[in-house]
Amino acid sequence: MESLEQIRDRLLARFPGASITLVTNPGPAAEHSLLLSAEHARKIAMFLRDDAALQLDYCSNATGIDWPDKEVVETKKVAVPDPAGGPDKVVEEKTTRLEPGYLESVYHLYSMALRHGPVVIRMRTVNRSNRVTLPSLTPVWRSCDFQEREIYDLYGIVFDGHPDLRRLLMWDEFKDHPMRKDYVEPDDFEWEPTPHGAVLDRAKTHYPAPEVKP
Amino acid sequence: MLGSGILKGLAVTAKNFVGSYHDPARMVTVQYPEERSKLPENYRSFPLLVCEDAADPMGTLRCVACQICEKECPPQCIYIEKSKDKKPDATGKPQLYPTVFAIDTSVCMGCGICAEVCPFDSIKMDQVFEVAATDRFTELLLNREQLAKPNSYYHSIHPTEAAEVDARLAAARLAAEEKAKAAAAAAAAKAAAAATAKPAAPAQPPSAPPTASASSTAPAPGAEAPKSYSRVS
Amino acid sequence: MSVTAEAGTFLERAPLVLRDAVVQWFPAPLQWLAHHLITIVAILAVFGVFFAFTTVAERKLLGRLQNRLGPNRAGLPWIKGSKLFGLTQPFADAVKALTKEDIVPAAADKLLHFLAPVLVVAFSLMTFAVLPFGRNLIPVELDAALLYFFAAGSATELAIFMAGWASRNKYSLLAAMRALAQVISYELPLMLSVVPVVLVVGSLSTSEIALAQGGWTFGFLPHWHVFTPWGFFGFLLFLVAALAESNRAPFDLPEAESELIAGHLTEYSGFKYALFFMAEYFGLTALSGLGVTLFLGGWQAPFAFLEFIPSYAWFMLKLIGMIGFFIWARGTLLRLRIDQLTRLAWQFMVPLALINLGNAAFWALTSGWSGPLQFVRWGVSIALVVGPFILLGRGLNGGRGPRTYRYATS
Amino acid sequence: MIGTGSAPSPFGQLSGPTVRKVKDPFHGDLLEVSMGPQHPSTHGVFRMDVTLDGEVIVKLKPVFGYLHRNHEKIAENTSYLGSMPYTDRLDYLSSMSTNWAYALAVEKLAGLTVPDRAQYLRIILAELTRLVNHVCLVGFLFNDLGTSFTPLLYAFREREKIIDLFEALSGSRMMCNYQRFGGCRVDPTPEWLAAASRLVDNFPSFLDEYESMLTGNEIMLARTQGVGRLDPKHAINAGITGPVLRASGVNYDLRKVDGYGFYPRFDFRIPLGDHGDTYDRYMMRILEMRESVKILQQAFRELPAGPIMDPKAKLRGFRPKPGEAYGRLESPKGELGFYLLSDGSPNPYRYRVRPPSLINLTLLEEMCLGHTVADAVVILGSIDIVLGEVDR
Repeated sequence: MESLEQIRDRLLARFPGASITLVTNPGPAAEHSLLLSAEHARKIAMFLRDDAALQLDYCSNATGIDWPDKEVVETKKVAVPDPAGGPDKVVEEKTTRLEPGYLESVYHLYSMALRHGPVVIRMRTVNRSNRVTLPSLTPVWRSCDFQEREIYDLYGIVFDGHPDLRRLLMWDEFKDHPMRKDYVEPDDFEWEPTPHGAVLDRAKTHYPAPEVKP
Repeated sequence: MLGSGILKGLAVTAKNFVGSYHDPARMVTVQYPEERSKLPENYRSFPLLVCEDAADPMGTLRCVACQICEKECPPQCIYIEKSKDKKPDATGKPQLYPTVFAIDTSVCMGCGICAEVCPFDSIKMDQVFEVAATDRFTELLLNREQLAKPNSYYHSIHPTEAAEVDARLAAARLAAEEKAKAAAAAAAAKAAAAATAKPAAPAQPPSAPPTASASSTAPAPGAEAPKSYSRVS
Repeated sequence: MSVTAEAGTFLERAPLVLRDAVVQWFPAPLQWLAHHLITIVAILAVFGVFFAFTTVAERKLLGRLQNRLGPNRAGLPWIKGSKLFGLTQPFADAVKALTKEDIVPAAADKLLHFLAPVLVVAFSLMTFAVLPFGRNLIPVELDAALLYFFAAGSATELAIFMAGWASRNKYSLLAAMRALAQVISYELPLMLSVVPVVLVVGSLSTSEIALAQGGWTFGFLPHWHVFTPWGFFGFLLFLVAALAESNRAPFDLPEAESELIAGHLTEYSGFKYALFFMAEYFGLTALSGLGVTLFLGGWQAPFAFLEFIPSYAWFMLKLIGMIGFFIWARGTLLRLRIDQLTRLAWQFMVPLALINLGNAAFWALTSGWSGPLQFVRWGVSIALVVGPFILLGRGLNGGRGPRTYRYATS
Repeated sequence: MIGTGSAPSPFGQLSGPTVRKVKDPFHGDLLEVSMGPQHPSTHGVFRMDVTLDGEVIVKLKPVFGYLHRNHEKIAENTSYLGSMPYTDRLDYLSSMSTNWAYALAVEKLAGLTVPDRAQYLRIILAELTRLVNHVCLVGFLFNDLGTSFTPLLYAFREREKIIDLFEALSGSRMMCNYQRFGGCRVDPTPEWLAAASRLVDNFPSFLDEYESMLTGNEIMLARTQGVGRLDPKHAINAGITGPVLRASGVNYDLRKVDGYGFYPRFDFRIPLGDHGDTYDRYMMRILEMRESVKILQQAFRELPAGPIMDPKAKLRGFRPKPGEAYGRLESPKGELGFYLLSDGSPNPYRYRVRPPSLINLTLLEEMCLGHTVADAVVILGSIDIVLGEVDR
């Protein structure tokens, strides 16, 4: 299989308007990925599937990732002129900047015909609001059907063009998206008084334990 | 011919019918409460805490309340409170001990990770699987008195593993002893050297006597446990 | 019914003598009533107990087929630790069924929902009336006994339909429809498999049919119908049709556990459920009894020197054997689909039963052949059975068969 | 939701059949049945909203989530090691394979190597798991086909012998929690290996008997051949993997394609079906078990001595470097993948399971359309799902 850079270059030549970025993976696995812009993603996916040299006919895995808003602290060295006329004083100035978060969907593509892979492609939403959309790749790979429904369910990415976008695992009336990092479990989640979850507190309140019958 | 497959199937079931009367490879059923199949040595159910002395389990717990198991426990069913004071452990080093050690066995899934990560060979997996209670909120929350089992019991359920652990602990104790001896010797030498200059200070071993059994030096369990936690009355 | 007890061993005569003795206690105008009541009570008692032990036998037999022990714990409640090989299990089950809450769905048709289990037991019990359980031991002597039997027997399916419809449950509804399809399909082959017997014997009366199978060829081969080509084949057809008629595996489509949960029984609980269960076993027993009567020589002993054993014991033994076979088949076979079930009936069993009818006619016409012609008679008869069986079987199989597979090494 | 929003039922509200009027007067009414979550043949709490025309399925919608416990969220709040026992509970019939898949992904993420003996042990246990899983599947499939538990209990009898081995080795029958990052947890004793080898040698005779019981049975052939066809083109596009895919004739087995572990050292073949129907899917399992026996026999012959853990692997305080990895292997049900994203902390930042059971259900509706209720149950049984993995 050609390298990811070659694929990117070929894609850029084929789809001139698209923005395709190589995202490197610093870990030992070194499975780098291509970040696709949302508007061209489905066309690119079609190309990847049907291209004779790639034939990525099999989308193994589709998943979402949540990257919450992050406060980035930047330190800048600023030279402050000394009012006394001496040499400039170098002062470190801290600025905090809110880096907006985003939701990401990642697809692992393989070729069953040519037995190569994976080619990892990813797409990012603009922000983390509730109606963030990405193009659905289900028309390209049917295997994304349930997986995109799951991403929609758990992360709240709305997939445009998905034939049947409903919640997959949570019930239909459920409101939140539980896999987001800022998800807060509702208090009345389990109406039954159960020791699960709050076991640590319970251990404190319930100690001493009852008498052990001989 | 139509029907031959059916006849073959009937023959197989007939064979199994006859076989169930004489062939133990076919008849594998065990009449459970009366007959029991032998548990393999590696079998694990719920955790237990190993103590050295059955007579004084609370005084001789191997647990030093390091809380590693608490952190690693996947369902978070362990709760530990450290002691304020220290007492000597199996190797004779003064260590903390758990004033509270509770495992909620209604949450515990018996994965054995606590036993695996325990660096002090204190928490091990029991083989009691007939655990039943009438109340799932309190009776299955085991405290340290219920969890503590003597080393001899541990030997009876996991003989191979317990022997390894004992050998390891003995080696550690020996090393500690030698270290203490060396330290004592060094201190003595130092003291002797000091004594030549200033013959006043007597030599003092740096730690509690390692040869002494842990149980004899440990304070009585009821005495040191905070009042609110003492169950035995 | 012949009232006079014939000569025979005491045991052979015992049931009739006992009945006549009890009848004598009643005043003469009531004797006919006492006579019939005693018969009814005897049937209920004998086959009630027989039903109880059939259930436990089925469970134990299935258990052994599946390398399990089966129920073996229920003993006597007042003796601690008694087990009795689990033989008291059915009584414990009965107590459980009686004490369970009876749940009727809110949307159900209450009347039909109640009537269905009552009717199903009543109809299945009615079939016992015409079975000759032994020499002269037949509750009602009817000339058209076989017709009566089938009329009563197929009515049980209507009760099943009633149960399925009245439950107002989708699964029950599907089961009810299946039951109807099944009864329509299998009444025909069942009757057609019986007609050769009627043809050869020349009577619809079950006691006559049983009597006609007495005697031995060469002194050891009984004159049972199953030992003739047409009889053997008719017996096979009868077995399959009886399985379907009594809703037993592999034809338990109305109750199909893996598809329809419990079919028409889904909304039944407690004693009503037990009644359905009872009716199923009564139906099974009655059909087995009919099979024994028609093909396996009824109450006739297999060998002349064994005739000292009373006739009803032989009947019971054969009955138990047949029920054992049904249990064995249940432990082995898998269920057909409803379309395959009807196809099997219409495309395979009905034509074969018709051919077998012709075969029986040939057999009846050639009864005078002897010497080498006897071999010709047997040969022609067997060919008439085996040829169509293989041809139709091939058609039914429709090119299905074991396949060979290819392998990849990389 | 299907089944609730339609015309008022003529039978009342509680359990009456919801009959929907169809315009075509010659077509009759359709019956909407909710098969599951309490149904004997949905293999757990799976539900199918089925619309029936008579007994023929005209629409089928799978409904998931009744066993959902957000395994992925739990794993993101637990250490890497702490997720290992949870993976047992994904596909609880084949926990050894699931363990390995997770360990494989973590090893890829952290760059750990696995000693030779552990590689062999993993293959032994994964193949034993394959036997357990397939033997269960076949038993359950026959139960769905309407046998009175007999084949299922024969299958469970053999499964019992194998999970007794698992218990003797790992301490638990089903929740093995055996694999570790960079090796295995317990080294088997020679007695265990001898017992396992004996069992494996006896396994083909069991398979022969099992096959002679029902493979050639006419009812079995009629019920399975031609039922639930799946053509390879759609199967590939729908991401269907494992024996279900190979029954459609696609030669794609990760043991050969990826050659993970020491599988390239082993001599085995991949059975392939030509029809893609239920019978082929059933036979794939039987034939794969025969090939697994070959792998196992070779593994027992060649098992080397040596350590079973990578000395670099740390049990406590395991923190892989930032990065991501997707590890996948051929579990008995298909391609089981774990996608892990590390941010350098002790807990995975993103932990994702690619469940073969769920994705193999993608084409369930297409496979069932036009067949009857009885077939739907059998088709579902032949796909081989475990709800612990479907719903996670």
